[in-house]
Amino acid sequence: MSILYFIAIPLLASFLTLFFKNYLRYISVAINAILLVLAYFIIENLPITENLSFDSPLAISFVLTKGSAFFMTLFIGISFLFSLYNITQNSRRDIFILTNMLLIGVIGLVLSGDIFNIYIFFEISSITAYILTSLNRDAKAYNGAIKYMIIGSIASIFLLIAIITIYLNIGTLNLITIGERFGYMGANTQFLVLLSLFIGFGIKTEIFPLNFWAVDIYQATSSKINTLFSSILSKAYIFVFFHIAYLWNVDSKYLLFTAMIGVISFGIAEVSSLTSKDTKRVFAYSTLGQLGVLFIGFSYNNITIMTGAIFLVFMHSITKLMLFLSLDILEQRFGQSSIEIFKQFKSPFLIIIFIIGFLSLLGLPPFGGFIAKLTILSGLAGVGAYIMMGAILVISLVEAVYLFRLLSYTKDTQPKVKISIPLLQKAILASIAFAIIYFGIFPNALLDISQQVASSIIGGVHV
Amino acid sequence: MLDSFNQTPFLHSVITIGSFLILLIGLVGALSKKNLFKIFLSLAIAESSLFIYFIGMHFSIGKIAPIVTNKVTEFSNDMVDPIPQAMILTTIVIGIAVLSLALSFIISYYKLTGKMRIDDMNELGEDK
Amino acid sequence: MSLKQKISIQSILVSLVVSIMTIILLGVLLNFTTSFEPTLGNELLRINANNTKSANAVTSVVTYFRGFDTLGEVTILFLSIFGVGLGLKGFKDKLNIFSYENTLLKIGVDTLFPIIILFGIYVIIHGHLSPGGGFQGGVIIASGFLLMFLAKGDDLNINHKILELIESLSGAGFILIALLGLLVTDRFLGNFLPLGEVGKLFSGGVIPLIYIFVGIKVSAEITALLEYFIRIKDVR
Amino acid sequence: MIGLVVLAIFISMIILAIFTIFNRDLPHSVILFMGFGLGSVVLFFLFSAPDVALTEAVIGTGASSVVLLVTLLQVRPKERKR
Repeated sequence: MSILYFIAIPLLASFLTLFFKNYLRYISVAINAILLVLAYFIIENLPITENLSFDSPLAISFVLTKGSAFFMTLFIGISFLFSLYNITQNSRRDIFILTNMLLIGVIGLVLSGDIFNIYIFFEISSITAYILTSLNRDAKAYNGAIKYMIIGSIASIFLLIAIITIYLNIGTLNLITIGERFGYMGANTQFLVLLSLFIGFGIKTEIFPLNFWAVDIYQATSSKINTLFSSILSKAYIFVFFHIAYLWNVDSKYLLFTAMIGVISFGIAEVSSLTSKDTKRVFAYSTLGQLGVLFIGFSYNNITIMTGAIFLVFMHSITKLMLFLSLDILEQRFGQSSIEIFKQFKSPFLIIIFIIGFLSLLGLPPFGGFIAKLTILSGLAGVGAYIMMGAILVISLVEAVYLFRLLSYTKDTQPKVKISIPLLQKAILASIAFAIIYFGIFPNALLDISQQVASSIIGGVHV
Repeated sequence: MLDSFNQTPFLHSVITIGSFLILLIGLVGALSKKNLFKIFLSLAIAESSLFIYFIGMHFSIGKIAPIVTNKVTEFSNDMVDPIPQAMILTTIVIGIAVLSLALSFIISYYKLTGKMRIDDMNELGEDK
Repeated sequence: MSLKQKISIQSILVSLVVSIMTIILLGVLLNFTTSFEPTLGNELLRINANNTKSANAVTSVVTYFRGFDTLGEVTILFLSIFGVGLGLKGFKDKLNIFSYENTLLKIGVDTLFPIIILFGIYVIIHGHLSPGGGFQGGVIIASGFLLMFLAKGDDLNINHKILELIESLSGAGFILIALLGLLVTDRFLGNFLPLGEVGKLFSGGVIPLIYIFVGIKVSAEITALLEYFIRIKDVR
Repeated sequence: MIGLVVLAIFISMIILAIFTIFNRDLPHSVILFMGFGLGSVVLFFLFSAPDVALTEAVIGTGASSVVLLVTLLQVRPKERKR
């Protein structure tokens, strides 16, 4: 079976939306379910390398390793839950096309084995993100979208500089061949390529010096859309960034640099969130902080730390999915998202969901986030990076302050508004919460998978 | 004397310095101008400098276009590399897609708020 | 200049990064040495004559060797025009602001329009023989419609439903060709048609077919794009 | 001769780019941008890239200039001067 069905099916569906306007919400669920089933069957015979139209270095190739398969399945799963959550609302053609396109973009990003093809999918997912940002069609949304487009265009210019430099110097676009010939480039040229890649992908992964715009984007869009940004998009960019770095065997100083950037990013995001008065901004800062931790986790060429990072990717994706969807329920009810709404709603179910989510983000037992942070910290102890360990622990305390502040608001004695949640949405949220607790208590199966994924990413493409 | 102007190294230096200056002008314009329209115009200029650089560096004196015609009957290494051309062709089309999307956003934003300058855009922020 | 106005920390950071970048860039680019031989392109030129039979090597790269990039590119164009429509549809359309009342122009456009369309079609179907192809020809056809908008004013109303139909069908056609290649030759976008002879109109296997679909799609999309932009938008 | 021609075109393109960006009148900027695009079309043609030259002429310069100009028509005249 071909890998290309993962791209072709959603693409065909979004081209043909005109013919089944009223059933789009069901079709969306069906497509995601089909893709999940396909992913289940294709995972048995990894790794797969598939050439498109001609032999490998000349034409584009797609590579499905344990690493990319894990990320692809995660994205399809989140997209499935998202479409299931949307099934209670009316069919919207824009949401259908944009979620499909986002899925195509991220699947292409993680699977493609050709740097220029990665650029194409980079653009597809960026343009989808711009349109998703503008979806509310008010001044806020367009403000965010325009800022996003300016910064995104700069990112793609830098990515293009990297690609052009690579092709001029070593005359190839295939990721594996570039990895073989990467040493032929002079030291300065390597530095230029890596710096351009860092700026290009760093803007998209919302990492410290380049992430001043990101929080505004989260504020500009509705919480439902933020789910896609936080759980899918940034994870795909992080995977591609580090996958390329390990594939090309880049200098270890570069990885040390990204680790430093990660810890600075974590610290600044968590400190900034203390003064925030908008729930979406608080969650956005928390996402930036977690992305910083992921940067630390991915930067050490060490299997234990990487295992923790992969575990954290999974945990953070589903946790943020749950939190943003719950926030979406509140936002639709109150019409705004300032932290004052935490004083006003009355729903024991949502409060439990928020508590589980926050504790998992903080990394407290018995939730999934605890296992992730524990694995990362023990790995850091193993390589003797005690300063980094201390930094992560101290910054986590800051994180605790603002998350508990939000929780304390729910105890406020203001008149409360009762929130009723449709059964399906309740079931989705509850099952995610259950998964967080389950993987916190019985983490071994997921840890095993994470370890295989980690060794695949560190070991290169054929493992 | 005039002969040295027609050598490939001279051509490549001209292309490198020229397109680098254009890239610089574009990026400086994008970061310093405040009008939204000008910002995207500057980004388009910066992007097209990369196209010129990429195509130009793959050309050297005497190479011909990679097309078989009545005069040139077979493909050979005297032709310029076709892959950069295909890549740039793709990128130009992506460029107009992004530019038109940005302009539609600018129109919508302008019609809603009457603002065209980036330092007037104050809908988002901590106290909003 | 406007640089004197308030400079935030962010712009300082960005300009710092850019300036470091430019210094390195100039240093690297001026020391540019010979490229790694053989590049992909050289190998490709060697095999192109036998494997695609397309006279234009750029076309065979765009539609065959890197055909998947073109599929992505078409997707990007589709997505961006969809986004433009999504944003601008929310406003109430008024008059065509682009029109220009002039008899000379009207008669001239009536004469020119078929020629432009014909030229566009020529560029599309000769994409594998001469410079040009689906993207260029598609935009040429759209420019014919642009002239019509200029001359006819509000008399000319293009139905967006029809444009969307053309767009979606041609996009689906591209993917179906690609999937047919997957079924017949076991490769996505693989060539399943006879190759023919270099320089003939019917040569190159699937290449002209793909470029025709791209041409139809691009012409419909750019026409729709221009149509969105030339109407005065008014806030509801 | 090609070296000198390329040099001349580059100098004029740099001047056009500077005037495009640091000009106060937006419609003038678009016209200058079209001149810039024309310069790059000639360069692509000189560099044996007729396909790219055609694409740049039709899409990069033609279609984008139309879109840019029509955008300016949507904006009040006061805003066109910056």
